[in-house]
Amino acid sequence: MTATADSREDTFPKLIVSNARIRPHRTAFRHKDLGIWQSWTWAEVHHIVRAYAVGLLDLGLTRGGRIAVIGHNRPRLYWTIMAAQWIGATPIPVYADSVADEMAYVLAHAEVTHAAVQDQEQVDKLLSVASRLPQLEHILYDEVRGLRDYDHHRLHSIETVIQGGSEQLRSPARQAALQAELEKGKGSDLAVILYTSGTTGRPKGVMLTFESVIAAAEIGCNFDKLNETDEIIAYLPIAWVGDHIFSYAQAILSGLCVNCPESPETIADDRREVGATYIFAPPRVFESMLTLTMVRMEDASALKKRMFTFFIDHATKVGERILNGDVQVGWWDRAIWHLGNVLVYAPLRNRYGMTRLKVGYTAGEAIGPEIFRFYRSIGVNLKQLYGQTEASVYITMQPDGEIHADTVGKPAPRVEIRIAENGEVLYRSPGVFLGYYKDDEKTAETKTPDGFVHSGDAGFFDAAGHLKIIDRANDVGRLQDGSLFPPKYIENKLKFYPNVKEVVCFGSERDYVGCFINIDLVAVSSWAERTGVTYASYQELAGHPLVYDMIERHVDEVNRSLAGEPRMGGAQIKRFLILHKELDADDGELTRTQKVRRGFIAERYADLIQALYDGSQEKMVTTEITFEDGRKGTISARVKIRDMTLHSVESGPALREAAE
Amino acid sequence: MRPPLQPNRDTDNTLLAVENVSLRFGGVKALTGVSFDIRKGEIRAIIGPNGAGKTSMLNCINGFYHPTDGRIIFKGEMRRKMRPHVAARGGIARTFQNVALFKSMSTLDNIMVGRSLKMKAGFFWQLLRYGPAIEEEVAHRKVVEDIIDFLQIPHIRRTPVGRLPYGLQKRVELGRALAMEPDLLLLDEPMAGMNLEEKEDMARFIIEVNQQFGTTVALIEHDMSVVMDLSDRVVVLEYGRKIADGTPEQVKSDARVIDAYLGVAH
Amino acid sequence: MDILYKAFVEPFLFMSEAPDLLLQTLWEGLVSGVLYALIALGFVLIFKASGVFNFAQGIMVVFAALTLVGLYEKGVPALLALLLTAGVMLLLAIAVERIVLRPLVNQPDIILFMATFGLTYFLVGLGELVFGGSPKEMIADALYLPQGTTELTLLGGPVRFQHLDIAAAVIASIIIAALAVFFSRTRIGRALRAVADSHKAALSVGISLNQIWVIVWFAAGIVALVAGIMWGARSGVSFSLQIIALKALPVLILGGFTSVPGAIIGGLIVGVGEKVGEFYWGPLVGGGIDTWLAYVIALLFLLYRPQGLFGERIIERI
Amino acid sequence: MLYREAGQFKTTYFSDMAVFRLREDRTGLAVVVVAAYGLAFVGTDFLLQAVLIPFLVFSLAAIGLNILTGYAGQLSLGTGAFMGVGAYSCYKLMTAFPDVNVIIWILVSGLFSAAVGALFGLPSLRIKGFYLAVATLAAQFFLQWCFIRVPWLVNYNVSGALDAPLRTVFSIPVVGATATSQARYIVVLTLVIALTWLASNLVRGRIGRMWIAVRDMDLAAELIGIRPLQTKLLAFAVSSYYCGVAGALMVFLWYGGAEYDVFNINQSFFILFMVIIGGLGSLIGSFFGAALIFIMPILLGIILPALLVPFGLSIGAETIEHLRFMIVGALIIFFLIVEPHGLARLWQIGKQKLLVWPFPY
Repeated sequence: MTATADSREDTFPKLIVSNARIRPHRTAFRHKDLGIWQSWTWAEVHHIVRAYAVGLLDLGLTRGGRIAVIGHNRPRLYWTIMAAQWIGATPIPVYADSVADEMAYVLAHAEVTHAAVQDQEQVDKLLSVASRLPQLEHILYDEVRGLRDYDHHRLHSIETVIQGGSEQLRSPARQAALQAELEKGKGSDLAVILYTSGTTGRPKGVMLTFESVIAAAEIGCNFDKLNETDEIIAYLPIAWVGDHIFSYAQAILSGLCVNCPESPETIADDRREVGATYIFAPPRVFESMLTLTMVRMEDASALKKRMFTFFIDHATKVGERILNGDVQVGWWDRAIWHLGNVLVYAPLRNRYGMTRLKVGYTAGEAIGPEIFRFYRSIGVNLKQLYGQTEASVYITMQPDGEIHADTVGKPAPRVEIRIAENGEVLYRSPGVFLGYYKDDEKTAETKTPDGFVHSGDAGFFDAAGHLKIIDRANDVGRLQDGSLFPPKYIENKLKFYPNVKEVVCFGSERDYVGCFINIDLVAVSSWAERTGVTYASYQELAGHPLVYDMIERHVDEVNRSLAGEPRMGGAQIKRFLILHKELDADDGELTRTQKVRRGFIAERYADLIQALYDGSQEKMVTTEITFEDGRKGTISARVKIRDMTLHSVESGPALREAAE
Repeated sequence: MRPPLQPNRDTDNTLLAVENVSLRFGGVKALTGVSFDIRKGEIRAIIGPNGAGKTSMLNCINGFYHPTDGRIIFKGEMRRKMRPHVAARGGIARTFQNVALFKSMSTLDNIMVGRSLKMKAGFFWQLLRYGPAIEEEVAHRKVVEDIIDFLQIPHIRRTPVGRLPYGLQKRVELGRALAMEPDLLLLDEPMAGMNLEEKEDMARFIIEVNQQFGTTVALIEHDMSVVMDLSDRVVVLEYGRKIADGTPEQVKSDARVIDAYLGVAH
Repeated sequence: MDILYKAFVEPFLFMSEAPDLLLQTLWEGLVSGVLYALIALGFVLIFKASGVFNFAQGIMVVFAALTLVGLYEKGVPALLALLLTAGVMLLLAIAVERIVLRPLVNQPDIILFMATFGLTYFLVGLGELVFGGSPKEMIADALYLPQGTTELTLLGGPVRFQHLDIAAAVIASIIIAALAVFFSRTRIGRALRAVADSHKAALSVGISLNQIWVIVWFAAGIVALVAGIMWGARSGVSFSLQIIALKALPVLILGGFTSVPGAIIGGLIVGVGEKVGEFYWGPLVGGGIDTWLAYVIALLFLLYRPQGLFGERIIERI
Repeated sequence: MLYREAGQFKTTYFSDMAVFRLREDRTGLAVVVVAAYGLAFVGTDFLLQAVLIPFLVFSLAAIGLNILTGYAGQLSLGTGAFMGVGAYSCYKLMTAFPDVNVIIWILVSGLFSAAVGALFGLPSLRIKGFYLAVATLAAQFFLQWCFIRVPWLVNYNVSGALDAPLRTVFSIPVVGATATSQARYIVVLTLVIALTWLASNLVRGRIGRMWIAVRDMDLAAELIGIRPLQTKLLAFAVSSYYCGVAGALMVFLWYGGAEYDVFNINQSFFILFMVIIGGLGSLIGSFFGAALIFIMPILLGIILPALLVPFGLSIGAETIEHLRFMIVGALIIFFLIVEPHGLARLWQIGKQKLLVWPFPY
């Protein structure tokens, strides 16, 4: 059955009530805890959420109030969101790995009065910034460990709150009051505020209504025909719109089951155990899975390695076409693919936990075409979509059979797209946001009067009507000589090599393109082990001449491919350096979703940028770093710079605007 | 680190009394006339230089050695010739200096073995693995999982303990002892060979066990700072004799202790 | 009451009534005891130096005897055959060290024990393949072993001493003495003892562990050869001989696995006990009790003293 | 490679504690069991009577010894004799009460064996390791002596041998000269499956854990409240029960009668061998061990002559027998060197490899 929201069920609490009625005994949540997958049915969840809602009321959370939800994916945290929505309060999911300072900003900005957190770590974080959060009244926690001796005046275990609520609910008066709260909720109410850690500046609170979130969830559920038999594994930050739509909204809407892993460390095992039918993950998850595959296969016996390579090569040739239902594939190729399926592909899917996968989505960033094709070629129905928090995710999606690695698909159902003069993508859909919380100026900047939203990305439709995203609209620049410089585009090309983890390109208003490269420690250290390169630290490995040689080959290949594309030939990388430290969110170099913060990096490593353009061969730098526990330290390194020989640009049409 | 107030503690309540205990192996005197008591709910430390007879003392308490002289009274009952399994049944659990785990078993099974005493299903139910046998198995598995969670070792649940690093083995061993739900927990150098972080974890576990479950703990430890932080009262042995007994503060300032032990060790 | 009388009174009455028969029984027990000791010695040698409980010791006895007889039957002069057999035992020692011990170093005892069981199977097959499965006569004459019997009248009756038995007792004693000297007086012997204590110590003497293994296995082979000749001369050469090797087990239990004097005393206790028990108490229950008496003696002894006659008291530590 | 563990998650401790946690294993087991019963109808008499029945009987005896030596860590060299006790008590019961179903007597005869086993297990409290082997050797030789010397055991039969009187189950002869190998095979197979299942229940529960605890470190086991003597005696009793039933099956459903010397020390070693090669502390290993030690020589007996024919060599049956001994001996050493933990470990490694396929780990 495909989910279509009953007109009366215009909020999630109402949908939960209906789930408890329609499918009371289907499993709603699972959590790997105490060695097994503890399960809760919709009927149980319904009961718990009602009790929880009463408990929250008793703690002073009321309609219009705000409660922060901080932690990894735990059923009780999802239930917090449900319970808060039930009584008309707004949940504000926060990234669990934010440092206290960031958290304080968001919580203060959102003026939350309550916070539901996972464990002692988060409680400690909140207590450490308590002075900046005068309005925070109560903290609720899921895991009691280590918290027993804390002052429990303002601290409550979620379990006891639910229990208290459950007792209160015996009274008919409270039941009626709770029912009234449920009925008071309507689709146009504010459902959630999701803070986006934008690439620049402070996080903005994107306000979404029940209508828009439910509409967006409907788009996804109908598009891929999700139903109550589906399973999803929830392991992405609950504050990310992707998780909120996929693991929360769609789960409630279609009644599917949400599986919460034991801990972030066990995610690989948990993912395999669950064998989700529906997954959503940013490209880096797929990247690291593939990297790990290749690294492990390096240790396999020669025979196995040859078999693996043979079948993977074959899959690269025909696998994707077979998945797309291409009838042109010969019977012999098909036979070999099926043999490979027995020997390699199906076991691989099993290891990835994708045996039962119906459809998987990747979004958030561009995925390397090779990586994307790899998964599709071994029979994983991986698709791309293009989305934003402001749109409640969905902007474009790839319909079955029309999947291309380099585009993000056609406009999603009920989404209108317009390409602006400067190439920027604008969209309008039922899922678009209400506005930025306490930032009307920004809201006005982003939303046009006729309801279109500026995506901030530059792109164009190809002949088949598929959207191709090049870069952030503001980031597409020009070199001094006027040639086009799309930094993201170049960076992504480089990042598709497993040895490269991050790239930051410079070139706007400059003579040529230069770039910083971060090596991938897993891939490169494995390579080092095989080739006998010894090193004592990341820094030493990054500065190793052989590593430089290897990266130089990658850069050269990228340059060659850029030279092959007429519009891009001018953007070949002239000089590069390998950074002496990993870019890190704790140092503010990456966002919490691991996106590069270009401006900040340019500022922080101004010396190195200068070195890229003044012709020097190396540069001594000292950088401040933040340790996991928040302490600061510095590291120094002599960073070398390599010059590249550029490929000649094929003559072609003069440079034109990237976006049509 | 440790809250000074212990509200649930009945300080006059003696759980175990060691009276005038001596132990000889042939001509070697391991213990000579040692007397002290352990009160319900406290953490009692036994310290002393190498060869002071600390481990022998624990061995006497849980019946592994039988004192040549003197007596040991546990829960008001005199015990002289007591087999270790009788001590275990009486509520004394124990960990060892050199980790005495069942190497081929997983963490889970090692802790499950600790539940053996609490399991009652008869042979024939066991044979069928049905009815009471399996119900009991599930019920105790739940308890064991709580212990695993408490000790934060879920990731090694199914690893044979022989393959675990030392620090984790010690944790599993503590888990096995906890599974017995003892009244008296004897810990023989629970932190030996651990790094700082592991020591802190272990100290936290010991305190939590003591406070949450009210388990009385007697421990031998070399690390003086740990002993002083952790314990309510300290017995100091030297060459098989007791030379001091009291709160950490008292012991610390005792001249003989400083001479015999602190002076030497530091 | 009748049973008690038959079990506890009658045998002793019989002993005192016919002391000559008692003497005869004791002598026979003594001789088989010496031979048990000889076999047990083979075990002790190997156990001391390599910690291996060599189940194949029994078959080595048979194998050595078979080889000797087989060579002689092929027309090889007796003394040359003896030398060649010694050579075969050396080859066996080297092969065992290379093929069995070296790859299994540091394995648990039980595994090494089972490996010697595999070795037993192999040697049984090999011996039968080369020399045939039928029992053979030991070439006692060709080896100048004395024949005949001396009958002395002692304690009021005739006591028969077979010359072969006397020779066996003498030769066994010589071998045992020689081994004692070898262990205490020679460099290799000391190294062997060192190896029992610690492998490092042995290395410091300048002999590799592998060499030591070859030496002890060869020595055990020679001991097996002598035992094979003696047993063979008394009761023929056949594969049923290997069962006597199991008798070495109670001997070892009594004497301790690592003690040479223990093996001798244990052998004598078992040999004498078995013969006396069988002769005086056997008829009471139908005879044939010498098949298990040795084990029961050892068992009872163990219950009293689990560490054996010469073993040290074990203080359990944990 | 064959495994699809994705999606096979456990939501209860009950399912988490199953023997076969993965669907593929359960399917595999079902296929093996069905095939085993299928063989009863398609197998030749030779296959059933000379290969499969003995294989199952030895597997059962190996399980028995494995419980004692593999799980509880007590070395025993008396397996043969304990099998004998089962066989002789079964004979006595069968002839004394001929109207009772023979299968009941087979199962009951194990109890006698269990009692004798426990009796000889008593010294295990004080004696350990190789020393304990002497106690079991005493049992071996003493009991064997009893089999010879107590004519009552064979109902004063002049030949001194056990014979198999005709006994039926559902009026189909299963014991005696007229029993078909098919009927015998089905009875043996069913009993072995049932007893294996019970053994697996036992070793996975509290008792099994206590046995392993005593094996791994008996002092520590005692210090957590396990009574060492009871635990060891229970292991002796259960182990001997299995051996006793195996002995009864051996005599009455395989040999169809036997003399005392089938229960000799060599039989004990034979079975100890199966346990070691199969894998100590593994039930499936007992089957592997029995297969290798028993079936391999039969295969060699068939294959060796066939191999030599092309070279124009024909060899006598005796020579083949000798070569078989040599090859078995060599293979034993070979296996111990390659995998000292037995075939069960190889099996486990193989399964693990399939599980992580195509990755090496």
